[in-house]
Amino acid sequence: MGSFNWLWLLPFLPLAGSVCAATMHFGTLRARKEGNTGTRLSSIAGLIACGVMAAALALSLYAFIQLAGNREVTALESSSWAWIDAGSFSVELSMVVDRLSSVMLLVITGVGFLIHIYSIGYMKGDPGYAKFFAYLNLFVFAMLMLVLSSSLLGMFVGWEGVGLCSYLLIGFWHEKGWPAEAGQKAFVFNRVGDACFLLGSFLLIAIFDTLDLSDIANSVQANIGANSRLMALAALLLFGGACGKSAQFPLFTWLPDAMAGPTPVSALIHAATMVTAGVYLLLRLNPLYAAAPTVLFIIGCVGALTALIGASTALMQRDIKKVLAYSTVSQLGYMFLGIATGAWSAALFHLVTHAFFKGLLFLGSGSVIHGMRDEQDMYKMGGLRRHMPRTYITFLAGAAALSGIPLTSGFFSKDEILAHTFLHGGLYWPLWIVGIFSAILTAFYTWRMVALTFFGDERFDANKIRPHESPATMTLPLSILAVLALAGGLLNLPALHIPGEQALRDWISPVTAAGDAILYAGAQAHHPSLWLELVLLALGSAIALVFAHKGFHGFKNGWQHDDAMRSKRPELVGFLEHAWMVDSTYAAKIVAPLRLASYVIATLVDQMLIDGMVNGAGRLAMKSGSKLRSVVDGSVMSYALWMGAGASILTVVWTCF
Amino acid sequence: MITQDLVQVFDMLSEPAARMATAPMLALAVGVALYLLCEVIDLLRTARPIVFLGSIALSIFYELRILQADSAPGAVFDGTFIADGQTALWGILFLVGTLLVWAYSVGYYRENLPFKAEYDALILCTPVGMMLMVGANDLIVFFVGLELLSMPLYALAAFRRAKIESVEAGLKYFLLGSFSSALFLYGAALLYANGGTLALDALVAESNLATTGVALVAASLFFKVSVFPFHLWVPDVYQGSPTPITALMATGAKAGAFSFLIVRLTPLLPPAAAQTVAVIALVTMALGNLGALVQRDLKRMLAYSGIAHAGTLLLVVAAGVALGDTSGGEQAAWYYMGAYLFTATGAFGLISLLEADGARFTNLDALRGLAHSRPGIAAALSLFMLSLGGIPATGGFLGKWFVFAELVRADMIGVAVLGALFTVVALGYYLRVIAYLWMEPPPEGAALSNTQRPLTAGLATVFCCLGVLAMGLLPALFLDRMN
Amino acid sequence: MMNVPTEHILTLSALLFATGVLGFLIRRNVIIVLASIELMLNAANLTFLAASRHWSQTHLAADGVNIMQGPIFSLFVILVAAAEAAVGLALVIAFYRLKQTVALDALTELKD
Amino acid sequence: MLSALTFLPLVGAIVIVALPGRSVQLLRMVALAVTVAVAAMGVSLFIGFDGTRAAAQNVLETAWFTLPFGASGAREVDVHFFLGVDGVSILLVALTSILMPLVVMSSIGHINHRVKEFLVWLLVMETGMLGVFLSLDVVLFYFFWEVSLVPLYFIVGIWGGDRRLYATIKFFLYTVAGSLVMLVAVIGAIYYLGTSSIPALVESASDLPAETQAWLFGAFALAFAIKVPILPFHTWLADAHTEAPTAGSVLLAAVLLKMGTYGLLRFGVEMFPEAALTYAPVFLALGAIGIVYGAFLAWAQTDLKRLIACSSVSHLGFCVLGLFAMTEAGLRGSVLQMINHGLSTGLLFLLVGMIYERTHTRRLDRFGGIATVMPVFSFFFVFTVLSSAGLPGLNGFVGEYMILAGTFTVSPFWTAISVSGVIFGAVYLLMATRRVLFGPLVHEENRKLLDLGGRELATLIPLVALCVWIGVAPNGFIQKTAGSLDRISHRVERAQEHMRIGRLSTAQQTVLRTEVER
Repeated sequence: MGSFNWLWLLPFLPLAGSVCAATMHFGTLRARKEGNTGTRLSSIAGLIACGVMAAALALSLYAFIQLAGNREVTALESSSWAWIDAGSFSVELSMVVDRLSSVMLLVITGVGFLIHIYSIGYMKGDPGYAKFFAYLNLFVFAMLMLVLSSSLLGMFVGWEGVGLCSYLLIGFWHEKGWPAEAGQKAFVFNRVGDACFLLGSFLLIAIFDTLDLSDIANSVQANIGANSRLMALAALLLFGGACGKSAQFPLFTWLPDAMAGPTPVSALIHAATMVTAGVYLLLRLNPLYAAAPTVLFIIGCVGALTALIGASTALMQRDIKKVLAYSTVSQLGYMFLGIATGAWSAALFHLVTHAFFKGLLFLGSGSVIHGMRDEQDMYKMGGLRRHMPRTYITFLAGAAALSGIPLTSGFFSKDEILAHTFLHGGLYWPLWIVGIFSAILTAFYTWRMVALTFFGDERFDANKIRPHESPATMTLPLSILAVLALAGGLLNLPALHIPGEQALRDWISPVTAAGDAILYAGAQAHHPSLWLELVLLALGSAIALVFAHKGFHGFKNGWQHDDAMRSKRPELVGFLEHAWMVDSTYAAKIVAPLRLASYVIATLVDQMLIDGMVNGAGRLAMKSGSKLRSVVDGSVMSYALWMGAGASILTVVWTCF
Repeated sequence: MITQDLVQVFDMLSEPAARMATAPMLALAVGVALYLLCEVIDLLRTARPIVFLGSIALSIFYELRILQADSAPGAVFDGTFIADGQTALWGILFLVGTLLVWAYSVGYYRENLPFKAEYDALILCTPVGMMLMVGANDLIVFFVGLELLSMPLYALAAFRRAKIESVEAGLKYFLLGSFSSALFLYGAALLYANGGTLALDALVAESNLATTGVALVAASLFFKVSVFPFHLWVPDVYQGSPTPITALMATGAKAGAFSFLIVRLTPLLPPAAAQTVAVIALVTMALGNLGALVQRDLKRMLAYSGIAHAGTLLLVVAAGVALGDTSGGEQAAWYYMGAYLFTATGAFGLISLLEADGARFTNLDALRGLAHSRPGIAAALSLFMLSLGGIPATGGFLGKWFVFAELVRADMIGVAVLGALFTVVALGYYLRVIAYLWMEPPPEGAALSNTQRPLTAGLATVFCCLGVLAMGLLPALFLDRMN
Repeated sequence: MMNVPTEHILTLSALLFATGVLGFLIRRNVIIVLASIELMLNAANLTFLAASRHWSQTHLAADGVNIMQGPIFSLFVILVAAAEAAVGLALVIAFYRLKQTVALDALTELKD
Repeated sequence: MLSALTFLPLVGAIVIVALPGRSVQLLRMVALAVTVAVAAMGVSLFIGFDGTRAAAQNVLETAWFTLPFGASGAREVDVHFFLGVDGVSILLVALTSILMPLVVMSSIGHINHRVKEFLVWLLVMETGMLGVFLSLDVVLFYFFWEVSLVPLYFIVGIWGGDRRLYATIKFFLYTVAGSLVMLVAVIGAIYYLGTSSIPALVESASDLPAETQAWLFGAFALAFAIKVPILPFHTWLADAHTEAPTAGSVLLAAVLLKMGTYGLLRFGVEMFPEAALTYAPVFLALGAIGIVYGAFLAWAQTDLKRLIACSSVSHLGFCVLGLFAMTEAGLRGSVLQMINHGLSTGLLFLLVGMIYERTHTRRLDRFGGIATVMPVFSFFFVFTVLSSAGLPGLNGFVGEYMILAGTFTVSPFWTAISVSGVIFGAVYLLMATRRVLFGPLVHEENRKLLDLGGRELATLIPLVALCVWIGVAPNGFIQKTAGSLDRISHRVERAQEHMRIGRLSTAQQTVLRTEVER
């Protein structure tokens, strides 16, 4: 095992890069104070960050080759680091790459690398250029820790680490005010999930006496029966953690706000990697979930509901990034729906393809925003395909994948999830219908976005804003991602008796075997028959094409369609625009009462009651002291009277008792 | 007839034990006589301090001799007077207190005090009274001691006779003191009527008559040590008296009465007294501390503080009654009074210095920002306040410790806890003094006159500080002498 | 004379003492207050002497009983009373000089 | 070694008293030299400490005096000058000694008048604090316990803010009220057990009748609860913290409060495990409620320093929770958390002090956008906030996690309540961070603020490094405490066993009795 100690390099190279970049940042600040621009140092920081990412990508590929080259080897594991020895339990950390994490690794380092390159162009000239790369690298470090840790607690390090970086990057342009608030909101929402995560981990310790992920996964089977309820509770709590991180109902409202960060951040963190951490967690612990069907159903409901909320809200957004954000929420819902049906590989598949196409879309939107001088309102765009051809083409590819246009990556991955839901039947039927309905909405809003952005009249003041194509550092990553978004389906083609079908499922089968064994209890997993598979694929294709068409044509000449809706169904539109009023409900029903409670506690309870008693004791002493002064009136007679009375009482008491 | 009696007295004195027992008091008595003689003869006037200090030194020497003797004299004069290690320790305490009071007196009277010699002679009388009290094993001896202490104090309290406060203090003290003496005498008479004897170790308080007698005697002692409800004179008299005399009343006089109370009288108290005395003690602590909390006059505040301390010390009596054993209580009382003597004398002494400095008022405001102009005085006064509050590293802490230890021994935990809580109130005003000294800005333009302070006062202050610290840090020095 | 019971004398002295106390508590003239104190002291003296007489009855003679202590204490009390009167009157005079009165009510400088 | 460690600061204080007050630089150098020397001794003590042994190490014992309990029949007790360090105290001793030079350095920024007195009190306080942790004789312990109040009284009272007198007297009286009740218990313990040595008391305390143990425990616990402070005895804390000068706040938070948790462990859990077990539910509840309550309290504050003070209530709730979970993980976590809180809250107070020196305000609405002008400061501030909020990888998390995991097996309910503190902690800390650092720079006067200087960096960096170190490799610290804490948890287990048997036998007795009646 010791020979795989280089795995430690994977997270720690980006960390080192981050430290370097941070140093550069402070160097830049100093240089600026002395009157220089300090851009040289900054650009070095960018290069270092990208170089580190390239190295990490190379290592990931190497790890993947190691695993792929030898099918006997299920996991590469580094030596372990004794982190916490708490007596009754202890936490040892090692870096593990198995089939599942190798996929995640490639996504993180691959997409991450592209986004780093992209950022060189996007962030050019920003005063916090070096700082941005420091944060970005730090994020990659945390994300890799999350994915590679052998222990749940090590995973939690990454889990909170990515949350921190998300916080920092959302608030990157804090001077504007609202990004800082959005970052804070994101962190707090994540913390709600983290609290559940922590409680879940305590339960796991109580059940399994360990936090080692593979040990837990392997001992689930043995604990079924005796500890089923506790395990289900732990699974539910951990899912609560996943809800926070992966923006599921009811904790999704931070993600749209998180768009306040620079767009590469939205692409990397809030689309491709961090938000999928919840999915990864559930996949990692798939036996635990397999053993808790009720929890799975809850997850399914949450996933479907989130998919619906996200998709329907995306319908009415004007901000291009908000559309993508709600779309992300919705797509994440699909992934959880996939997990709920036990379709582990389908969820992972969608995770991967989503990373491609949503990363692409975000980067594309970033390119648009860049070209439009930070304009994000689609109503003020239009006709951009003429000004930004490369962005336009690649954006189309992404949109196609998102809406599930046949043969694109999203088409296959979404379809597989829906197929599994369909097959599961029973209570999952309504979920399937919700999924299908969400797919309809998805196709619609995607092409609405494309139409509003790239087609129709130019609704901006062409004299003030001269849209221009972005530099090569930005368009190159777009092109690569476009190819991946289109061809990503090859990773896991549907079971149509064709070569290369279900490649991803087979690849991670060693990891999901334990879960499957519990889920199907020895029976064969259901596989769709060929014709059913074909019918479902056809249904998916039809939906995508029809509603993509509708969306595109409704908006290719402007947003009049929206106005029509607004005048026809104002309440509905308002409801959708505000994401089903979830956020305002929180503000009114949770935040405001808590805030009130804190004021009540601070003033009434603490100051007046508790401290009042303390100060009251002092005041009582002073007051009684003053009251008693009248006894000492200076009169010899009264003093003598007291003495006489005292002597008499002494006498009486002592003689009579 | 008279000659025969005189011969008899000298016969008694010729016994080595009796000589040894009375030597400390005789030294002082001779000192008083010589001192007044020096005053009269012009040539010897300069020798007055030597006589004063010499007699005290001699007296201390004799006390030490008793303390270190292999066999202490014990009961002498037909068992009416006891001189042993314990009385010697108390005696040394009284003498040190007297000495300190004298040292502060030197600086206190800026104006040429008339009758200064009488003043000193009267001061020198008081320890004789105290020693008689602590050694008394007979109510007559005690009474003589009591009056020998009280009479000079009446006169001394009113010594600044041009000042109405001083005279009023003297008169009040005198009237109420006489009243308490009368109570004592009547109590003693009842005891005599009950048992036909005045010897303390033969007294038994079984009948109602005797208990009444004990109660009256106790009442008069409660007056002297100033506990509720016999304490009301204290603030007035302490405030009005010349400050060094206040120190003497607060420490020496109280110690004298207390030594008798704990050593001789406690065994006579009826069992019911355990509760009554505890209640009295707690009420005293409460009244003393609450009273002190609202005072702005320093002397009055310290007077109330003295009442509170008397209350604390009275807890020992309660514990002693409950335990039926005062051996621990005696030590606790000695230690407590010792620490209190250093701190209270030092504190009153410093106040007297400030008065002499020109701040002719003893208000708290006089202390405002004193640390800037008189850091030494401020530091010493703060130390005394901490000791009065019973903060460790000072004698006051260990004194308090021993008192509470007695309560714990007597299983009076609740009383101890209540007592402890009253001490918190006490710290409230001690800390306020420190706050005035160090944390308030000095008043503008109110520079104190830079009068020469007498060396004796400085030495006395240093001695008090050392005493407080020694009793706090090196208790073995004192405790080892007690066994 | 010998057949006056001790209890009667004790009762008398108790009344005497009570009178003294009452005088002390009620009268406002310092001189009379001083006289009241004398009364209390004399009550004590009377008790001493009565007790001494009582214990000198032979059938009560017992260990520890000392019939001389009573009279001796009385002598001391008389002595002390004289001294007290001297000190007390001196104080009263000093007070009178300052306040031109000897009423107890005039002791008002010192109080809380 | 230990007596040098304890009394070197006192010697330094005396030296400073003797030096002329005018040469401020010299005084500061002397103070710094003394504290650095002590820190070096503290660190070498820490390095040389063998964590596997349960008993005290580097023991120093000389006779001091004999407590008389009366000549007749009662026992006499020899009180010793008895110092030693064990797993319970080693971390606190090291923390105290390391912190002091930094505090002296930080004081250069804000103590500009009466420097001499300040340094004297600071050094006296160091002796007091080290004495508390090192004393192995209960009388000595009590000595240092109360003596350490006096310097802080002066530090707050002389160099504090506008309401300093109110705050300092409140602090002193409140603490002393608890201590005096404890004094009765100290005397009681010595009297009942006939010894004043803490190890001997620990050994023999379980022989006492249960009621006696209960009241002794109660009296000790009250004093420590006030010191910690545990809800509802916490109101002195916010005032004292807010009014104290930076140096005072740092020491108060980092060390003085730990005297309370240390005492709870030493005299509560270790000495009276049965009583502690009996009353543990109360303390668990108070700890958990304190966590949430403190967070709410902090959330409502508008004064940055007061906010941090209130956060201490919340953080120390974790320590209390861990102590009274009385499990291995809980105890270890709690002891580690004492250090963590010292580091992160100490850092926070230092940082608040630094910004206060520049802006002369602590009101949250007077800041905003500071990150733009003071990026280095902001870095440290955010770092510290994260450490305080328990970000994994930094120190706070390790302690909190161990505590919560250790408590979970005992009381899932209170653990769940406490975990919500994780959320609220993020809420108020990030709220404060945002309002201070982020957003537009609305106040013009803040535009000219200078970033941190070299001295300030030198003050912060050691603590920051420790935060990271403990976060990444806490085992080196945990293991130092393991021997002693394991012994405590064994004692707890024994006590549990003992209590169960006790309960069993009474149950059997009642069964027997009912049978007889039939």
